[in-house]
Amino acid sequence: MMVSAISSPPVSGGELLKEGRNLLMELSDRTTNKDPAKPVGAVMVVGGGIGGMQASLDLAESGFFVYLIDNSPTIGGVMSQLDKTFPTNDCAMCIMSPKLVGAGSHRNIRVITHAEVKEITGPPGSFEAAVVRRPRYIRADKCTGCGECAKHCPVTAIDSYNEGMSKRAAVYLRYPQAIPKIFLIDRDACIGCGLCERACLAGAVDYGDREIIEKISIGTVILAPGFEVFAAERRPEFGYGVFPNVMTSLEFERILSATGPHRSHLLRPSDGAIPERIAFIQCVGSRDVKCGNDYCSSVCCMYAVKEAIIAKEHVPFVKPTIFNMDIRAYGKGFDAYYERAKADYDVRFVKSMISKVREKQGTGNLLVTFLNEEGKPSEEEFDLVVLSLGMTTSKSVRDMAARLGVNLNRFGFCETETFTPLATSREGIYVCGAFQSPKDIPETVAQASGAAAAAAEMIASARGTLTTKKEYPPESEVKPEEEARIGVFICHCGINIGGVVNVPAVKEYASTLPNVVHADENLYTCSQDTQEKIKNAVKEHGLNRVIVASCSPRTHEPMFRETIREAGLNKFLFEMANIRDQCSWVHMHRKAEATEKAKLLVRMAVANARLNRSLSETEVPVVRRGLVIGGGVAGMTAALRLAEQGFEVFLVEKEDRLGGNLLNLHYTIEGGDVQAFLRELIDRVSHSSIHLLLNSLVVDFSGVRGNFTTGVMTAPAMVYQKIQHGIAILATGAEEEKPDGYLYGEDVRVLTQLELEDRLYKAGEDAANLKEVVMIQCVGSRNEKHPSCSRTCCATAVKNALKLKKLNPAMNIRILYRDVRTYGFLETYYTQARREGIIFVRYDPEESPEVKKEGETLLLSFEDKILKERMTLKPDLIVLSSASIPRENKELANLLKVPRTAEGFFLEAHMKLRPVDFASDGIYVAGSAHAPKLISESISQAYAAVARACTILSKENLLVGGIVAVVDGERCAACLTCVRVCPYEVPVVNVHGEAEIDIIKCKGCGTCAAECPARAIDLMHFTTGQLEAKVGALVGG
Amino acid sequence: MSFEPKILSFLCNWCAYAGADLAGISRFQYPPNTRVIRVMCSGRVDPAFVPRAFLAGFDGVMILGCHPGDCHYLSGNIQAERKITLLRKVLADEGIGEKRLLLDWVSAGEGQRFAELIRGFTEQIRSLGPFPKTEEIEGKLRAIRASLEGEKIRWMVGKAPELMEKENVYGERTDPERVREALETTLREELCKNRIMGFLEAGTMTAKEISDKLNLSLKETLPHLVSLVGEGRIGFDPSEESHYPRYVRSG
Amino acid sequence: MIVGNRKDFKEILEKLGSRRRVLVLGCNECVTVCGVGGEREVGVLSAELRLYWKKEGETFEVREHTLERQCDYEYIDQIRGFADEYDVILSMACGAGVQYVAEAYKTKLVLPAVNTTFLGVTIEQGVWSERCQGCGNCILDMTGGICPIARCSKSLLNGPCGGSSGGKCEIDNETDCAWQLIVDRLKESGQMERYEEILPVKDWRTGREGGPRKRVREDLRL
Amino acid sequence: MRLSYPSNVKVVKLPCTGRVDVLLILRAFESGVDGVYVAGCMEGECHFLRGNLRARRRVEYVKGLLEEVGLGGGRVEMFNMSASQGQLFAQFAREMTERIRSLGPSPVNKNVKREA
Repeated sequence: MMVSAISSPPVSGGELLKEGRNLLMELSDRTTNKDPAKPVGAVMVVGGGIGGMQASLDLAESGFFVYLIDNSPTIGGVMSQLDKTFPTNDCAMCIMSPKLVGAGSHRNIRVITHAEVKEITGPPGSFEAAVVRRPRYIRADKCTGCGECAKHCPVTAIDSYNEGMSKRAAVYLRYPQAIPKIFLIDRDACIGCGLCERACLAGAVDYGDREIIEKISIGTVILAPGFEVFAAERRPEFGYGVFPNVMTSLEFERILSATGPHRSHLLRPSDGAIPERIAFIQCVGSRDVKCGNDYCSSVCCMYAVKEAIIAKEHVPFVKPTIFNMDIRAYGKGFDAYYERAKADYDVRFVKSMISKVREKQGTGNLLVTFLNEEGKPSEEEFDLVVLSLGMTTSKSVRDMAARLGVNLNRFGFCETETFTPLATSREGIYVCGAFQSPKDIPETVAQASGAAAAAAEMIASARGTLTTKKEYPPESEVKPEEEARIGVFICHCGINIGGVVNVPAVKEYASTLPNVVHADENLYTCSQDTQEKIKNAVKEHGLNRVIVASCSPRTHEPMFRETIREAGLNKFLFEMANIRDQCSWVHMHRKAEATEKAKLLVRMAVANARLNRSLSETEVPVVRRGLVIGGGVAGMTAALRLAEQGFEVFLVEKEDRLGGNLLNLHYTIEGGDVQAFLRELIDRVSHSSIHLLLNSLVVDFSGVRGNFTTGVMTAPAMVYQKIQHGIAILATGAEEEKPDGYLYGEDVRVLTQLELEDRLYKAGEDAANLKEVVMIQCVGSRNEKHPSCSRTCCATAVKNALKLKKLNPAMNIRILYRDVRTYGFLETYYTQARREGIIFVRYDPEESPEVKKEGETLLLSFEDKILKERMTLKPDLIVLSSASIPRENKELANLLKVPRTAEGFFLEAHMKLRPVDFASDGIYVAGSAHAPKLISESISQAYAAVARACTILSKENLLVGGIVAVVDGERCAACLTCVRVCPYEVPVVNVHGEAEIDIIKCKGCGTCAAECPARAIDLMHFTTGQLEAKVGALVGG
Repeated sequence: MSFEPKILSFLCNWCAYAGADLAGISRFQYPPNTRVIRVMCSGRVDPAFVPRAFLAGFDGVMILGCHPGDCHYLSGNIQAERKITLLRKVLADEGIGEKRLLLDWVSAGEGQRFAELIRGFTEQIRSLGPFPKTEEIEGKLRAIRASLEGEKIRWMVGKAPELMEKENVYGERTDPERVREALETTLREELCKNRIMGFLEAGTMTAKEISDKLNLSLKETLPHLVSLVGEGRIGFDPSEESHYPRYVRSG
Repeated sequence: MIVGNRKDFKEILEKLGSRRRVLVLGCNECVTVCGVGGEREVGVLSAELRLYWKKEGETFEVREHTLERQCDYEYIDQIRGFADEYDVILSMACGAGVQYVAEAYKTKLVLPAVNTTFLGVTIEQGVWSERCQGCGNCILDMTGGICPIARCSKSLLNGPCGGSSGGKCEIDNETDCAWQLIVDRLKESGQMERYEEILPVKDWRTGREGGPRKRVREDLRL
Repeated sequence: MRLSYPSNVKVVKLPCTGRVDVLLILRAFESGVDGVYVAGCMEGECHFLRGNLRARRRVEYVKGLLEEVGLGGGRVEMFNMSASQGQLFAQFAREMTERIRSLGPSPVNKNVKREA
């Protein structure tokens, strides 16, 4: 029985459904937008996983209202089930909670869960979406998420969040930090006994809830429904479902997780024992022609390595073995993680696929048959087998795509073009994340920002029409002399802190400290319900200082400051004690000392908090103009998209023409014509409103986000001009390293992949009469000097090899590789290459191939693993896949004060939270300057940088100040020390003969305060008094 | 001297108790082994009283109420029958003295019948011998009592009949079989969990030791351990770092 | 400004002898600018004393105080209230300041913590160099603005002495030869004819050699 | 990365090592701390351009003061590391803890009498 409410957006009778805190009432005045020409300033994001959340936040911060739809009862997607994430081992929940809470409580994001998009009609730019909202039987506006109903519910049901390994009540909340924190009744399990209604203190249970169809008018749509894990039953030879100790990687992830069935104790299903020998079987449901998934799911190698490392951390005597064909650690920092797994955690990697798994009678152990190093079949016993499942799309997502008229490729993923990776087949509907192609979290987040930029473009003119500004309650005045009333909140962070530090003892200790009037502990202080708890505590106990002892202020201070600001407290009356990253995580094996240190860190925080002062911030106008440095594909795309969003753009390019690395490429592996695309891109850039500065170099850079000043010198006339702009995007790209060794440069028949491509394109015919070609992979990559994988050379090698084969099918081509890393849909070309007779031979770095020259003939010798002997060939051509290194950026990095990795690529603020931002706000990175990338990936990242930049450019002004240096005029001896010491030349001696510091310009480093001979300068929030109090608290007590 | 069984009998005030008095007035003789507790209605007898009685040392328990239809409170005896039948099933499953429990009806006028019932039941218990109080059976009794005193079972037992006959809160008829099956699953789980809590009273145990005591396969035991961990009633003994983690009662 | 150097810590300790109740008195003028006697340096010296005595396990009291100046009576008077609680006042002002504090607190022992050196300028942050000896009769007009008395090691009036090499004084190859600078300056400013004029013998009475000096402006006197 | 280093190390967060005041270090020793080390960005990579260079000079100056006072200059040190060098941070923490352990407790601590 369906009730359809046509008025859009609907407010019908008692139907006040408020997902999270966005009350529907506010929206009731919005008229339905029937006029197709006028774009609607709202976007519908379908799928609330990490991708959907990132896209929603970027859009909401750039002036667009967002409807975030998720068909599961809460947002968070598969990432909410993950324990830790590679390659940084951050816990998944800690990465997601800022985005979860952000999306859940954002004024301009309406989260609609347990709902599905039925259909989307109308023209692009002003769509009308029909959304089916399935009944929850619990009213969103009343439920506080307290869980009383679940406690009393007599009926038990299988908990799909824990992959069926534990039970839950019929009324449930998917996971503790769920957003929105609203329970719902699982009608399949519920017998309708009515107990939960009695148990509910908030009277939130409503058995009369019915399915509702809601019509919502939006401008554009982003599809981010994520992926579904491959069904392990489809590979019966591994015995999943038959042998209890064969489990899926997602089940293993749940077992490792603190909210998992065994509260992070690693126990195996058959007998609850701790497994010692664990086998990971890779490529289950990927690279498998038989079951139709002959693509690579890109993430399973890395999550297997991670799960092995985390298992080792939980249980030191565990011996993980990973059976694989190739380890595809192609991303940034992945190879270092893979090497560390081998070196520090002695994870064993066996290059062999598994034929079958049998159970050893009566022991629950498993016998795995595989080909060992010598190539002979052998069998080994394991206590536990984990199947690394690949990614597929779920049936419901495929059906939705059909309903919305979005084409899928033959694997059931969303069909996109190489040069427009974010656009689907239907105009106005964009895609990001795993639904576009299997990818990991960092790339999903980056692509989500990209999709946000793409979706915003069409409706840029409607920016700000539907969004409302954030009003804070009046700030309660806290006078300095007022007695400090401190509230201390100590976090368990699952077992991350609680597993090492005795949190209750620390809480007890905190409550004994002077001025501490309230001490409390929480499982996850960063979760939304705890934010409410903190706010209530502030009101209830009249707190005027708040301390959270949990993780690093670097990632979570902004969120907590926002929370106490919503409770009416000035956000600087807040202090964090890092008892996780700098205590429990680094003193894991010395729990007593870790607890003592945690107490001390809290004591230091309290000493500091007593002297915290309210600090006010001032509004500073934003220069609504962007500067893009680097004119390659990433730079041009970024500049174009910024212009498309209506902002003025300067594009600075060092060379005398645009194109960057694209100038050397002719065709993509999919067959796309690169030069045509490049010409069209350059054409569009030259005819747009973009100020193009060729032969130009950045020579100086200053200012603060929203207000930068950059000096650009343009050759040949050395014209110098100053550009005022609000944001900067670095897209300086990368280039192919000229290899040394293998006689490169000494013989014309030894060349690099780019040189080969150029030759094939220009003089393809003469290449046809080559008979023997050998390609060598990882030349200059994955060694001490350059530890990372250059990611694109495997694809390029396969591309060129296929082209050679097409020219002369009789040519025999060998590719000597260490790991073939053709991730994602590139795998299909690897399969095609093998099918067309291209021979792939694996070599170990210790015995890499040798190239010698006897007379005129080139001799290439290498160790053949399978034939077990040294082979020598006389190739006509040797092609080296050499490393991709960053184009010269050291001087630029120093000018803009942005960090670089050891290998010279730009270091982003955070691989997953802010993949395209720099630590200093307002500066972004895109393309190969961040790390080697394919063209389509560079384009996605360029869109992402634009979306992030718009979160600043779309604002009239920004808040600045707070932590700045202040001069006490009386004590100042006008000795000019501060004027000389300040790196930004901010202090001046004013007309009264006293030093003066402009709070807008001051960056808050505090050097002047530390050097002033008269001690007349102090840095707010880090005052001398505070620091001395903190140091004083170090000892004793 | 031969075994003298100790029997506890609950007599409903309006019928059975009156019947007992009538037996007295008519000077019918019956063995002195029974101790009587008067209850206003047989429906008042909480199934948890029975395992408590056995634990307290009684060898047999009788519950005598009004004949169906005579109940002064209309449906008290029907409720009693439903609860005691469920209890009987639990005792049977656990293999503990379901024969030591009698539920029957005696009207106010049946003094004779009352005496015969007492005499018959006493002989029956005498032949069964004293209640076997091994440590294992005591553990089971305590678990049964805890489950029956638990909220989940009491609520389900109360609601089950209504759900079978009338519509549920959604205005739909639930298939009675599903209700019974849900009740039995919940009961089995509660019983296992309470028995485990009993085992862990003495100290820490591994999953294997627990499943042996429950004589269930490990695969059946683990979900209960998972639920108990989930409810925070048990945890893992941190001091123990062996291959087989030991569970411990928490808090 | 007046520039000085902080005395060696060992020397200060010896001078303090057994006295343990010390008032460390800073001055917020020249010695602050040249980083030898300002509030920060008072803090450093006091910290050193406290650290040393704590190490030795002594009981002591070290108080830090900085006056605006120690060469004006009213400022010095500001410590009248608590000066007596201390056995010694350790003044970090220039020589003038130390003496004036001693004058104001006759019964109290006042010790210098700073060796006053010269009147000078800040060449760069952290580097000061001498420019004037206060000879009382300035001849800078004759030497293009470079004082041979202060900057020539031998204070020659009609230099150079001829011992310089590479423009550096023969006494110390770090120091510029004053006369080299003077000749260069005169050449640059086109006043070479001044160099031809012989400077008369200097009447040193206006300098320190004429005994301690005093200056009076009747119009300003109260 | 779950590296481990001794728990004797307690961190005070500053916007830049340029903020480290000579007196703050001396105050720390006065309050009985056995050792202090300053950890700043790699030279040339300071987010505030040259705060870490100033800090290096001040640490050298404090070493001289501690020698003068007899505590020994070895009790204070400056290290430089970049954001991606987690192992280096742990290594310096271990190194400094061992060095101070070998120097023994700060003599100031031996008989810390409250100032009279």
